[in-house]
Amino acid sequence: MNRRTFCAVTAVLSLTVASAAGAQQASWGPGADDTAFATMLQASFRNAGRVTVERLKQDETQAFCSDPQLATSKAAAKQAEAIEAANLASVKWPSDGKWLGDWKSGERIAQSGRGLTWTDSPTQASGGNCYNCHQIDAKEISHGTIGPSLHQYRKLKGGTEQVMRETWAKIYNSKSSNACSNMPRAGHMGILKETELQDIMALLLDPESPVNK
Amino acid sequence: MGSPMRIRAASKDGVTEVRILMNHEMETGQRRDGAGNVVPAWFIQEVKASLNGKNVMQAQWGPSIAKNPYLAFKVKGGKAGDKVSVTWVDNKGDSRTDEANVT
Amino acid sequence: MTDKTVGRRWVVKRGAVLAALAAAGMVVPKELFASWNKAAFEGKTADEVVKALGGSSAAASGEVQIIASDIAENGAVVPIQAVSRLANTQQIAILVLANPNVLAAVFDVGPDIVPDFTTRIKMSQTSNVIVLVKADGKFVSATKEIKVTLGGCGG
Amino acid sequence: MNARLAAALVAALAAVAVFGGARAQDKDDTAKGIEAYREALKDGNPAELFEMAGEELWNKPAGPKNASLQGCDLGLGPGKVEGAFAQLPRYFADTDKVQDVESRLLTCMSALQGIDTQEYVDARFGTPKKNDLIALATYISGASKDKPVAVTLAHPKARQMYELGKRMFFFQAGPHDFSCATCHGEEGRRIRMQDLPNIMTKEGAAAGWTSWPAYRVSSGQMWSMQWRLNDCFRQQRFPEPIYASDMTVALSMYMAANANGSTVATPGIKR
Repeated sequence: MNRRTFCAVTAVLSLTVASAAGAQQASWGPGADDTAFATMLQASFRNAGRVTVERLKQDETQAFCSDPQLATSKAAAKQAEAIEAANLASVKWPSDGKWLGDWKSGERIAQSGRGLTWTDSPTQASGGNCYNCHQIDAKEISHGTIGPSLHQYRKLKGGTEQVMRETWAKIYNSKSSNACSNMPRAGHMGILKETELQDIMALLLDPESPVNK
Repeated sequence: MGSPMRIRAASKDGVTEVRILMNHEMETGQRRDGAGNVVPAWFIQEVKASLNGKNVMQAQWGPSIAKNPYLAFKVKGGKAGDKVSVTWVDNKGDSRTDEANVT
Repeated sequence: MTDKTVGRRWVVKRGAVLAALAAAGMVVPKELFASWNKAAFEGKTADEVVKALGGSSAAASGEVQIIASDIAENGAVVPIQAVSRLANTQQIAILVLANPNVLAAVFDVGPDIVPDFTTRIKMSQTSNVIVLVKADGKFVSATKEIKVTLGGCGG
Repeated sequence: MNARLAAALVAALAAVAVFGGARAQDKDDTAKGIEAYREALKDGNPAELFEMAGEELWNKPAGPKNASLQGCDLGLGPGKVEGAFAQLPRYFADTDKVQDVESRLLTCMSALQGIDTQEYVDARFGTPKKNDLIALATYISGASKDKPVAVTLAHPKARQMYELGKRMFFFQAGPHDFSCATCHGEEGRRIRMQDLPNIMTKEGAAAGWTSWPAYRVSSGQMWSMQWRLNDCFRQQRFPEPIYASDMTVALSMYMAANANGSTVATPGIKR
């Protein structure tokens, strides 16, 4: 890690300390062993491919959620709400006003778990990683269970404007409704482009998609 | 020049079960490398086994046998101390022979 | 792992000279290759393979057994056990219909061999797998579909 | 496979007979099919080939000093291999560091054989130098098979490694916001068909810790825990962990201590 990143990481860590506001008096964990932890991080990662140690620099959401004790505490409920509000404010709505793209393309994106690793080429399109965690089209038996099943999504949720808006917000920035959701922020972090988000939306919400058959 | 095989041979109720692990890439000839070039086929074509010097088993393989091949087969007869010998030959003409005692 | 370590526990004999010459393209060790049935291994269908092995057709038989899991978590390694209960079994072959070349292996069954082989094959996709048995000069078979799934993060 | 696979198949058929309902049966068939597949793989693990190679490397003189690794102290005294892996990572007084099997091997190669180990650290996984290290680790781990995991946090530096590893386990970063805990912090979750052990529990930590090094059938490669962690971080979209770095040892210590009392099952075989 270069010096600048190291400083950035340390800065984020001290922010966490401040927000914990003395609640952490144990000799280990965030606030107590920050120096040792930052030293370890600095000495343990290297740049590879297009991925640099800059990625160790956390944003406020990541720093908050990296302390599960804090993140799930009553004392931090207000902070969690603020993080959700900030993430919701970051959501960019579809520029052409269309919620739904092409579900067939959405299925391909949902199947792909590629992109943004140090072994991926710069031209490698990022996948949505969706099937890694969710059941979607029931035909795909190889699906993960970290997230809920999305099979029959429209049939169960309906296709109202409200549902479209909530689903878009969830995919664009999952932390807009759940500060420490396990789901990546596909739009906010630039993992998927706007048209790709519309295609994923169609996979879930187009009546013609196999998900809703 | 292949690397050693792992051979186990165990006799039970008048039948000797021979289990072999071989060290081989088993390239299909269908795969492309990072630069997009076809990786040439390279695979074991023939496997022979003998018990105390007598040929008992012969197999022909294509490239769709899995990498680092595993083969188990059963020979009538055989007792503790008998000698099992296994030889493979690949499509480049390389070969390898290893032996093990029946237990 | 290193290529050139020689196991202490293993008595090693190598056709080293022959292999070196063969690798240099100077000699084709014909005696070693004599039995490899090129036509059978280039067969694109079960029929082509049966013909190349000297038969004409292969009816299904309950005396032939193919033991394998219904699903393979990875097509690169699929365990298969091929068993024949027919008297005078002469040959057992394993075929994967969806592979570019369908024949994976042929085992000759001599008088000392119990016709029961276990090995691991590659499958490019979900496919019917056939165990083909030649007994008393006639070919019979058993078929089983094995599903190949995608594992891991897909990246 | 033989008896094992046959038994698994019978179990699968019995299960199908018991459960009614099309959906439940579909799910059950998939799970049982995969279970039968995994059972069938266990018989004849190509990892044995790597154990053999590792033993040769351990005993063979190499390096500028033309010495073998037979005098290497893996924690139980020079040359004692049996049972050593079950107690790693551990604190070593001679280096004043906590080390796992792979970082300790680097120490021994440097001290006993006079080898410049930086090349081994920098070498990519899947290349000869890394393959040698992994074959050695496979051999050493195999010599602890069936022994109970017994790592100690008695030394303050061992305790510190555990706590730093625990903190690392929850550390989120990168474009996907992933930490180890994203996938390995809950019970009964899967990525695709792959079961994810919950490393925070003894059972989960044991499932993760005690089966590496393992032969990966998907790649036909032998993977050590260092390679396993490296690829976890790759898929987490993190920068690349440095081989045998403190962070990797810390995470290993977190897993191993959580798995204390479980049984070493290496070398394993995995998808």
